[in-house]
Amino acid sequence: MTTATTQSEVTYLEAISQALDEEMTRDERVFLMGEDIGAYGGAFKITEGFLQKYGEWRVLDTPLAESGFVGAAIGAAMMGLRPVVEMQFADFISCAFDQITEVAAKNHYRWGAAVPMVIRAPFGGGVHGGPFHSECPEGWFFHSPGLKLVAPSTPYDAKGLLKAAIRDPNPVIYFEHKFLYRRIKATLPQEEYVVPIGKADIKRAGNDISLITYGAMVHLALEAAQLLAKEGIDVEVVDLRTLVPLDKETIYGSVCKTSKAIMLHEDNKTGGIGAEIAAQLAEECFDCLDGPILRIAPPDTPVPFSTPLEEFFLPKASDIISAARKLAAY
Amino acid sequence: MTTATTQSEVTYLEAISQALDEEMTRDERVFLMGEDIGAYGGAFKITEGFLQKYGEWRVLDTPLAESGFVGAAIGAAMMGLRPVVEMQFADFISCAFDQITEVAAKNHYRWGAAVPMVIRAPFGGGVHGGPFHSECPEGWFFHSPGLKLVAPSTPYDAKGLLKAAIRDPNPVIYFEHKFLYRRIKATLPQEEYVVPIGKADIKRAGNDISLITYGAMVHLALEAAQLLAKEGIDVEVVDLRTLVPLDKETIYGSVCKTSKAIMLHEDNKTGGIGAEIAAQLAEECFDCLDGPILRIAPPDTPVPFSTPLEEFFLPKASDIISAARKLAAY
Amino acid sequence: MALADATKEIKRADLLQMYYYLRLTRALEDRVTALYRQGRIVGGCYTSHGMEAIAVGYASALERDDVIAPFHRDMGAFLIRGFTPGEVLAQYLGKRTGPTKGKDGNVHMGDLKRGVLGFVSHLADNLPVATGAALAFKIRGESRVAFAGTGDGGTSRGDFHEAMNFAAVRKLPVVFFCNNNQYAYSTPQRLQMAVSDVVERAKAYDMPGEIVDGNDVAAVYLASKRAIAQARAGKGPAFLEFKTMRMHGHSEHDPAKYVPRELLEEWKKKDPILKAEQLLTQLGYGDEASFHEIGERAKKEVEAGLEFAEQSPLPEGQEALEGVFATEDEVES
Amino acid sequence: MALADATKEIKRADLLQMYYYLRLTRALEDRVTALYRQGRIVGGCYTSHGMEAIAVGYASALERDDVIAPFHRDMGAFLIRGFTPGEVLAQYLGKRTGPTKGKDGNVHMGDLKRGVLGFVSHLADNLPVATGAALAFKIRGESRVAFAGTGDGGTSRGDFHEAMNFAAVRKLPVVFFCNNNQYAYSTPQRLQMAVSDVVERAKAYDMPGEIVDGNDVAAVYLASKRAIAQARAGKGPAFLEFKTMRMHGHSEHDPAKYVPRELLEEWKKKDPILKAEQLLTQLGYGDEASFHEIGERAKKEVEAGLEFAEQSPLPEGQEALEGVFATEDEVES
Ligand SMILES: Cc1ncc(C[n+]2csc(CCOP(=O)(O)OP(=O)(O)O)c2C)c(N)n1
Ligand SMILES: Cc1ncc(C[n+]2csc(CCOP(=O)(O)OP(=O)(O)O)c2C)c(N)n1
Ligand SMILES: [Mg+2]
Ligand SMILES: [Mg+2]
Repeated sequence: MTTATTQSEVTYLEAISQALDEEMTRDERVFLMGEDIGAYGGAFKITEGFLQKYGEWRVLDTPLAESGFVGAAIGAAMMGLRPVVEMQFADFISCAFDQITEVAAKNHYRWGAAVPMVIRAPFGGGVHGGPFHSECPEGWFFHSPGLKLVAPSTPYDAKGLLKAAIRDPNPVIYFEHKFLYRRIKATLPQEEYVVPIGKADIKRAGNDISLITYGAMVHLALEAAQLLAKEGIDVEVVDLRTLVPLDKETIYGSVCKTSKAIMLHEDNKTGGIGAEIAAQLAEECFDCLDGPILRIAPPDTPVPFSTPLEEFFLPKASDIISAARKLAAY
Repeated sequence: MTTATTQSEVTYLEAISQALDEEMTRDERVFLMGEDIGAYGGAFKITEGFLQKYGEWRVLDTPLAESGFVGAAIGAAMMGLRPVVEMQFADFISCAFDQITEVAAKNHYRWGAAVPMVIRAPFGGGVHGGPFHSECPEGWFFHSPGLKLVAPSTPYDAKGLLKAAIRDPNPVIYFEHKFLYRRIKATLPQEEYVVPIGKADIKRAGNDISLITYGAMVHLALEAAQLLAKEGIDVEVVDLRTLVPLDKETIYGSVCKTSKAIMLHEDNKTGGIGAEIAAQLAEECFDCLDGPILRIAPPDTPVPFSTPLEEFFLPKASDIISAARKLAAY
Repeated sequence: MALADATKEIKRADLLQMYYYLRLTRALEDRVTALYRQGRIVGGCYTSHGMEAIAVGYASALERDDVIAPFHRDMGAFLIRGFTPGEVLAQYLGKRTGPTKGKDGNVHMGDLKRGVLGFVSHLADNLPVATGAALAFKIRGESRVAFAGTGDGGTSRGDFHEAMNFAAVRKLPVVFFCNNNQYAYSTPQRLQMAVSDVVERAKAYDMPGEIVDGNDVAAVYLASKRAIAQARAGKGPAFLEFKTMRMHGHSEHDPAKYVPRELLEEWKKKDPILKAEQLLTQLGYGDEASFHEIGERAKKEVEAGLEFAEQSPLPEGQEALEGVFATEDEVES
Repeated sequence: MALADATKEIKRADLLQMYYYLRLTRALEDRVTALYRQGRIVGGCYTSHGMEAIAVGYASALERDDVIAPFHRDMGAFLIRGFTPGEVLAQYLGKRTGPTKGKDGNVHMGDLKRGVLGFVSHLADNLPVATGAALAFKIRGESRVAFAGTGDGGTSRGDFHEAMNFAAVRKLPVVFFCNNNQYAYSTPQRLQMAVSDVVERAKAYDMPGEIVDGNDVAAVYLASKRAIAQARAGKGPAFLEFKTMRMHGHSEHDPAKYVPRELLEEWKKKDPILKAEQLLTQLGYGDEASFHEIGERAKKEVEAGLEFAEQSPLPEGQEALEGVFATEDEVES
């Protein structure tokens, strides 16, 4: 990014709002749909004020019916509009699963109809939401050809990736982490920018171990990396940013440099994205590897509600530290 | 299995019928639900004659509404019945996705209610079904804690695993491969037997390479193994049979013996079950490995219809042979 | 008036008990709200304030063996089914003594032994499930009924349609209700559906439907009794629309500025506790003093419950790993 | 008779064209069936035999700019939209010249340029999608209409409900139809729904509904015209129930023994081609000779199409990899 005259700091949440606002202003085909996004401004207030600014046909409160309104977004997208659909919580995306995987994902392959739309999915735990307000559903869609998936970890990426998602000619699921909404801030460039889909970002360079992650876990990774640095273990933090298509070049490049890899995510361990990357490394970078590929992820359970349970469930800096020590000693 | 007086050969399809019939006779709590399973006997005729034998309240034709009847099965299961639900094609399971992953899978964890039910899902390609009648949806459910998954490859396993699934106190998805229905036959023991959930089966012992697979691909694996044997490459074919919970003991045991592993499946490659097993091996058996872990699976596209496209899409014996040669030479 | 007459058919003890549960619900949820404002409850916090008559009325109309799939504003139904204020508060506080042992929060409770299907956030998901419970009753020839509800918002979901349709086709013993409080979060009914009464939706299934004053516990009770009797007699499912108004925000964090103040003023006068008191007074079943006494009793129970909940232990972290799968011995096989 | 009067309003040329499309549909699907029996078509094979009037009638009532989401027995609509018999046969034979280039089979075709949303197996999935197309028209202030249907079976799915509801709430320019052929695969209507007419389902959305003789192409055309005009005028969605009968098995492999023979006998007399001929004769628009001539023309077109399809190449294996994602240049950005 070119340096720019800067504005005041914005939160991750505000960055998302800005992206929506800018894209709606830039392109009148862009419109929003979802539950309570109009007068109320959305459960998390991301679209506060949008109804007044853009009117009820571009900020459309829907009935409580995820399959119905995702389907409607698909139809509108095929007619040339650029719908951005909000799931009130990512957890409710299961209700629209069929429309996403069978219709949106397959239309172009089957009969050549592009479906340029975005589904915003506020996901993740650490907010005492329990089993139905903390889910990480990306693993399901990761395994559904025809969808692009992004999951930003910073305000900068949040804004730039959402703009890219809206401009993409394909269905994109945009996983925004609820835990980060008001917890992180950054100063964003004043001029327009886009973060291209498909490019990972090295959030911390390091030589000893590649720690590959995305979403809120990036911050945990950076925290752990700092602590590990004091012990002389130099961790490289790879923020995937885009989950589909994976940026193999950056991932493989990092691992071939460090020879050691840890996958970290908040989605359940079995069948998570970490499994795929580990499998790719074991297949395509085997000769670079100097130790086992470790994975840090929650156990295979729903996300429990009570604080001690959720704390146990979520990855911790100490998990990363012990994995890194083990691998460093390998 | 103890040897037994044998009956005549039965197909994979008949084995499934037998299991249903025996369990319905054994336990009056077992009942069936699905589209066209009554008078018509099911799209594949698995329940032919069942309506006459068990009546319309144990062989229940449902309205065309997968979410509704899967939900109803969950409710009936919690009340103490043992529903076995038929998806007409596994592809339509996407319509019931929410009920399966959010209700059936999580009830016991959340509030202690057991949901003993089975969903039969006729899956897989090679039958010219195209994108909506050939899907392998197991990858989605593999990543959903709270569900057990089985996928038999032989008539023997088909019968024994279905009986085990019906008796299991949890929701079990039973993936039956359409391609195998009438293509394979075996003589089954006359006395009752059950194939326990959670046990893989070595379908061919070998010392050089572990070929880990399930479903219809087991037969392709055996075919390739036979050809490879002629070249002096001795392949061990591990039939997972149960996908959740994975039989790590058998898998790791095989790979630690051969030091080389190939994953083979018909589900899309990225994020498939092969990825998880490869990741586990790369994490927990790294020191046993003498070469990269290879994966053979279809590309990340829907299942195409036209014969040359579907042939290109599906794994072939030649894919296995070249992977095995590569690995053997490693 | 027909209703006034009919309420005479309700036993005095039953009516007084319903009044008690109205007060207990109110006292308990007021306590929950207070705890929430003190920051002592984490996560969501949905109450039935001003809508208590619905759950109290229908749960009182059911038999012990019947099964309910309560809605997220049906605290009274949990209480009538035997969930104690202590258990409920333990649930809210994430304690091991709550019905979910800390695995889930707030109204996401259930217990098969007490005939309560655990609430699932995904609205309307439990309607097919309750339909399946009714199917089990029908298959086994039992004379039990399932009673299941959702909000006006929830009726827009496909699972509502699929459940209603299946129940109607198979004439299953299930009563569906909609708790029509005019809003789904911020969404007013006119953006939720084109019909002016939710009960119109029942026509698509040839299902008998009735509009009921949801703030009148006696009306809810009597209408539920009728629908339950019909279902139990094998005449198939029925649908009840309980008209009411959500008097707080969607959840405690929501100031609900989108609701016109006048609407709230109007409905405040129809408060279900007030209405019940008017009825009881009219029937000569109670007076100011007895109402006060019952209210105090309810509050005391809640305070005792809070003590229990506070003294209860939190779960240990590794309990997170327990219970993903049921074991053989939990169900007869 | 009102209908007979009304049919006089249909232009002679239009009626004759509909007749031609009835014959073309019949000829094409008979050819497909024959190929299937010869084992030359793999996969499913669903025809509209005896139901051709529905797709021909409604597709004729639409304007070029309108969009349709056809049902799996709507071959006539594809033809009217400009899909040639050759393309359709290429699709059935998995050829590269079919509308999906071999990626998908049989009636799973679509083409945005010709305003046809590709059929999705999962029944009713395309109803929300068509609703979204109508939403786009409404947002842009275009005077276009979407026309989307499903079978009697498909109306049981949640997506039917969610689409109907959303369209009604927002008064979107979409016409929904149900092709009620009395069976869903083997499932008779009484096991599918509790209402005796599918049109009853529209009441849940305060949507106007009409029952139409689905075997009478003029009736289908006129009812469609009315509903389309209402939708185009901004008065919101409408629902049409086309009563008809599935005259073959669900797919060619199904002997449909579950259908009473008498029912088929009865409906055979109502064959849409026969009915159209009676009408044309009555109106003096045609006679035996001209019907024969049109039939022969249709058959010839089909034979020419088959030649095209047979000579067309199959796709190459690696084309399986193409098209998972759209590229920037396919859509303006
Ligand atoms: C499928 C689904 N989508 C979204 C939500 C988020 N949500 C929780 S409650 C609610 C509004 C519910 O409205 P209504 O059904 O009328 O019940 P009320 O809260 O008014 O009693 C919404 C949108 C949900 N729980 N489930
Ligand atoms: C969601 C879904 N479930 C099951 C099927 C399998 N299936 C294909 S057609 C059909 C029957 C359709 O009946 P109807 O809607 O009445 O249409 P018809 O074939 O009678 O014209 C079924 C069950 C499907 N296509 N989609
Ligand atoms: Mg409401
Ligand atoms: Mg039909």
